[in-house]
Amino acid sequence: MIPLSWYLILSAALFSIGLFGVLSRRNAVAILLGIELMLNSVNVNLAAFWRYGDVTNIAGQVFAVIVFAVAAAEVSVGLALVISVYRRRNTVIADELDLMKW
Amino acid sequence: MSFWNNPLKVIADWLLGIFTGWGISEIAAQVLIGFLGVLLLLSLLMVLDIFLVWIERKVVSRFQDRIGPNRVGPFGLIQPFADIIKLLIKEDITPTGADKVVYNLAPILSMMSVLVLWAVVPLAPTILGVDLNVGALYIIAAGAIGTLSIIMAGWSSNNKYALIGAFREVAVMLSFEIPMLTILLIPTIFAGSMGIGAITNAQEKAWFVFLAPLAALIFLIAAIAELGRAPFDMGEAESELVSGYNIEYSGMKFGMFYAGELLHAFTYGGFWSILFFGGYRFFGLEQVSPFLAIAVVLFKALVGYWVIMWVKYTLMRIRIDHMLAFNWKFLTPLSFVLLMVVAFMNALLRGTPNWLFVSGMFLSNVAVGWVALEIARMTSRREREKVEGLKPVVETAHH
Amino acid sequence: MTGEQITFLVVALGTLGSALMVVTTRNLVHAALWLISTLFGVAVIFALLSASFLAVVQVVVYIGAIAILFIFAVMLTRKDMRDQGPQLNKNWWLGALLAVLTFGGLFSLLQGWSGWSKTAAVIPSSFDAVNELGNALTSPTGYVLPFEVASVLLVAALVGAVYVAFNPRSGDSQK
Amino acid sequence: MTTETLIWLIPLPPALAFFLIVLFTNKSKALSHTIAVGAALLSWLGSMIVFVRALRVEKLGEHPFTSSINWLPTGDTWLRVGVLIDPLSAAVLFFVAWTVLMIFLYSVGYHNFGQPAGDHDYAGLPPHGATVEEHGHKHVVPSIEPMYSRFFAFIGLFAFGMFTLVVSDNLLTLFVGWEIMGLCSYLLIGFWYAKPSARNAAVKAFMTTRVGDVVMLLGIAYLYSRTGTLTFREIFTESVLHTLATIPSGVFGLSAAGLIGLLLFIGTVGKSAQFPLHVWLPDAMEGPTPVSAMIHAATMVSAGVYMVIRMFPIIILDEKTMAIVAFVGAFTALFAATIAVAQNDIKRVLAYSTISQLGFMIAALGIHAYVAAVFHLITHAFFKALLFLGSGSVIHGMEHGVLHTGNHEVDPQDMFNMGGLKNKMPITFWTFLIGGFALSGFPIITAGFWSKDEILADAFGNGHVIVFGVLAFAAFLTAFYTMRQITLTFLGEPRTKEAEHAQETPWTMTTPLVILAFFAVTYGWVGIPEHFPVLGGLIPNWFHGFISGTLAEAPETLAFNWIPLLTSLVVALGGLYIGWLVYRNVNSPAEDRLQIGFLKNKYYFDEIYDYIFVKPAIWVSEILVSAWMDKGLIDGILHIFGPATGGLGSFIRNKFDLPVINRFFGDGSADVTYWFGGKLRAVQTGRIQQYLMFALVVFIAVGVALYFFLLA
Repeated sequence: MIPLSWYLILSAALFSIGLFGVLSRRNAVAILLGIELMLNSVNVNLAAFWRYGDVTNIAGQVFAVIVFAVAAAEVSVGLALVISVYRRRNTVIADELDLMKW
Repeated sequence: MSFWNNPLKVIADWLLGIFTGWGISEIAAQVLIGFLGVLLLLSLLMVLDIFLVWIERKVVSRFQDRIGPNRVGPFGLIQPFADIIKLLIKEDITPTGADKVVYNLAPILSMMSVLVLWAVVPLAPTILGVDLNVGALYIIAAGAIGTLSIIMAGWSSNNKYALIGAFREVAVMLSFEIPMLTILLIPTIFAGSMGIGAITNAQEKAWFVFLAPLAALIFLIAAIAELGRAPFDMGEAESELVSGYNIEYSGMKFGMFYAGELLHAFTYGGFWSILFFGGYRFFGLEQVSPFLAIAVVLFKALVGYWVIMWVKYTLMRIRIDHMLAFNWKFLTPLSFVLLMVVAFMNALLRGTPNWLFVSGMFLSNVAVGWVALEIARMTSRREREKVEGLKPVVETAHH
Repeated sequence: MTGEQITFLVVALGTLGSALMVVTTRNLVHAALWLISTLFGVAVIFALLSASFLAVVQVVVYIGAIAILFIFAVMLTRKDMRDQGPQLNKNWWLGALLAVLTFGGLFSLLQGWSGWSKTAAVIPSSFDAVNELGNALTSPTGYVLPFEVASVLLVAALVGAVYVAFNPRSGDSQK
Repeated sequence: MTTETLIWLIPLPPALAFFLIVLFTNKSKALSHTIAVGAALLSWLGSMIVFVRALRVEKLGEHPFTSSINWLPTGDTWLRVGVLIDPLSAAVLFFVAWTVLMIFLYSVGYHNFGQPAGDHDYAGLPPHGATVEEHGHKHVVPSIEPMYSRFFAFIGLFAFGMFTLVVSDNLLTLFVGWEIMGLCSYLLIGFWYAKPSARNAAVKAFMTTRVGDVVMLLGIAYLYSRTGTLTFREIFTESVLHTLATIPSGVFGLSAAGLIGLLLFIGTVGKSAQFPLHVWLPDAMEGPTPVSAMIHAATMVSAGVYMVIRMFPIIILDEKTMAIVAFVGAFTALFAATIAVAQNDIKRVLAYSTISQLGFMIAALGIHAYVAAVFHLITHAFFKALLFLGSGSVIHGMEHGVLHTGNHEVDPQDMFNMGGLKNKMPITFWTFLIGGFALSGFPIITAGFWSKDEILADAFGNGHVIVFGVLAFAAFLTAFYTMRQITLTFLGEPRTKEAEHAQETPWTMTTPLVILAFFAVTYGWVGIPEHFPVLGGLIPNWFHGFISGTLAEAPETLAFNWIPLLTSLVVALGGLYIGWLVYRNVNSPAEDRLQIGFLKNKYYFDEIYDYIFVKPAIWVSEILVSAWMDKGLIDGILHIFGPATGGLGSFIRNKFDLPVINRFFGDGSADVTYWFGGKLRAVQTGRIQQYLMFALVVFIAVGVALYFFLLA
């Protein structure tokens, strides 16, 4: 029997690793990779709370499914933006895309 | 309960007795027996795969009006073994600049993506790896791993041809996954479950091909595209890409791609027959013995495989943009419409006598297919007129 | 230690290790492949949680579509694939600190929660999660509206992505 | 398929046909009418199956076919929608399905399908004919309607509304169907929208029925607030009815039931063109004739009567309401009949006749003659549809003559331009004759006799002598103007060249006439009273037994009485004979002594309404609201703001900004801001990850602070 805490720790760790990726990677694609990790950790949480709460209340899985859809939408638009930026600026390094600075 | 009626149970009980006799705990023994079962299935598949090479070569030669392998062994039956020996003793080349780990992982994944499919194949009423309640989705999921192996192979080879081939192949596979997934929902609607076992059981009254012939056709087309075989073999178009994503592979690694492709085609033939042609059902034969049921499944899968081969060796290759346009502008909308029509008809005809249900479904399928073809014909004529201009009306002679 | 626990630990460690490789490895294609490994691990976690639908969808959607998209994107921005410069920015230590802080914060917060070491109840045999999920997603008293909104979002994202990534010059040259 | 499912499906085909035609097949005329007629045929088939199954059920009134679903959540409860087939709706469904199918078929011929496109036809005007060359010389033939597909789309939607109304088991969906028909009526009356008269008629019809509909909606709302349900079978339970009958409404001393009944009845007054909201129906004749037949004779106006019959258990609860209903019905019956006598337009005569006959039904309801009202509703639908289609056929034939002579001055609808059409258009003549006799109540053989006789018998038997007298006189007038119409149109010699060249219409138009004529005769035979001399009991009085099952307490059959029978014989035969006698030699309006201005101009109702409602409304909107309030008052106020603000602004600038700010403070504040900006801009690195880090740092800091200072 696995206690709920294990899943929560796993998901918290996955989230933190994803956060680190988002904050620290230079490449925009890699930042999106980090975001994917964070979304996945959320899904682990949702599934775990569904399983450890009232099983007949399927809301946890429903939310997870919607997170899937949102993640797919986010990645498609995000990557399209990255490619578009690459075409115009010839770089995907986030730090070099600082047109909006003072 | 005899061996003839339920062989797996008998063997499992026997092995359990032996293992517990050795002092292994019961749970561990169960796990061990499970592993042994998987091993048995996989080795049988591998052996089958070897003979698929022979079948493929024999059939293609017949299509091309020649005899095929006939020297090694009776009817050339031993030929595949000779091929294997040749592949094994070839030099194993890894190109410079290749990503070694990925390069070596790709053929394994390719083979694996095929083998995992057999976990959900119901060979007989009692012989079924796992009765996943999401079996239909599982097929697509395994296909995703195949996609992955191709892109890994193409990228890691450090070769332009390989990369272009992989790109094309993956684009095709991703696109055709959509109509396939949509069509898989149609047997799901009929059976009320995504489980492959439930789908097979639901075909007791009528094979789904009689309910949804159009769906069966679309599934076959999408499956051929997933396989990357002619006429959708743009990924390895020899005349322009030499050999596509597996160009740098040699020896047994190439052999794995090759065998994987054959087994994949055979497996999709099997799924085609399971989803639409009743699986192990054949006029009550499956009730007699599981062995007969397995024979029926394999026979039907071979028939499906033969149809795929037939298509491959008689049709020419389609250009990549035509192929994708065909999918996105024709097959995908058509499968969406078909799904909606089937769902609607299903709700409408629920509870009606069987003959009415079957004929209503059949007619609605035919109607959808006919309308789709008419629309396609109309648009293609318009396109052609745009390119060629209107044909001058032939002047008829005055009298 | 039961078999389930061992399985969980192995998978979880594999998942976290892969995740670490995703954020640290230099080669972006490798990062994407490690991501696939992570996603696969999460799929196994779903299976452990008896959420079979989620597990399969995770493979179909994430590995079959999203990860492949990532690899495509990496290859289309090929100049950076072999970028030998630093893969982390100047403030990576701050990022690491924040990540650790987040983890610690979450951990300490959750630890005080009463359900921390809850165990799972047995799922009744009559309960079919896939069936229930399907009903919940399509019943008017369930989640049909969010479901539809999500599908509209997907369509919008699809159109937007095509528009954003479409190169008018190459589009013209085709004709 | 279960009967309940089938009932749900009956209204669907026409709706689908509407969408298919509008969205896809607008260009293909043949495809459009195939879809529409096919849909009507499907609905007809479903209706017939349901009807036959309904006949087989014993005590259908107690165990009707019904099924319903939750539709709209209203707090804790649901508004339910559903279908219901009880004897009443089954009988209504029968005639609706038949007439709708016939009219769909008729429209194909009426709009000249198969003819060439007109020379200078354009959308919004009736077709003017096309010139074709045949055997070397040119001649003009009828041309196809330019908006052919649109017509079929509209009538498809209309049929959907009617079927919905008939099969619905609650007032809500009934009202939905009702309003769909109102919309279709508007669209179809104004079908030839380039004609100003058609436009005006459409607006008039829409606005007039709106008055009734709004009141009816009030009634529905009041009913819902009192009972919490709109489903018929839930309302018509003893306890609910008892509650409704005992609560006072506080208006005119009526009970709640009485007020609800009155409000709903006003809806019927609008829809069924009863006095005083009758003015729209004659003008509605501007639409194509199938529309007149379908909407304004057979189905839509019947829907008004159907609704009030449906709500009969509520209306009956209050005697005052019943008295109003009886009065309005009887008055309308007589009043409209007197107008009809002086009309010259073939369709307008029929329009006033429709109003008059609807008055008969309403009056019958008002005197508790429930079954008689339903009976007359159904027989009337058949013969009035027949008459309208017949008149359309006549007009069509006349148009043929007009096209032949090329003299477009001749009005093909004026009866004084006709005459002698009997030999030119035999099928039309005989069917029209049957319809006309049915309308007049020609004894024994026609359906109209049996239904009208039953109303008169009920009126007499229940002691409503005044109503009886009024209705009998109206029936006399009915026979008179019907015979006048037949004589002027078909008998005698052709009065114009056009009439000489009139031609029989194609089979698509004559087939419906024949089928409807069949029903106009035979439908009466299912309701012959059992005590009728000689004939009574030969055919069992099926109709009475079937329909009375709808009510909780079946009304008993009246004993036979000679007085009403003799009365109806006398008025019918006498009216017909006098009509023939008077008009056999009349050849022009000048010779017609009944062309009194008062009757000819419909008692000046249009003019009165114009003065009382239309002119004041135009005055209010144009003078009061637009010119005075909008342009004068509101614009005036707004125009003050501009100069006022401008003045204030220049005041502040000159008296405060320039001297105080600039003089005293100089540009110090700007400098300070600039300096701060220069220092702070270093934060704006343009790097998204740094922004995210700042946000996170703040977020974590605030979170920690909150946690420790507030929670702990």
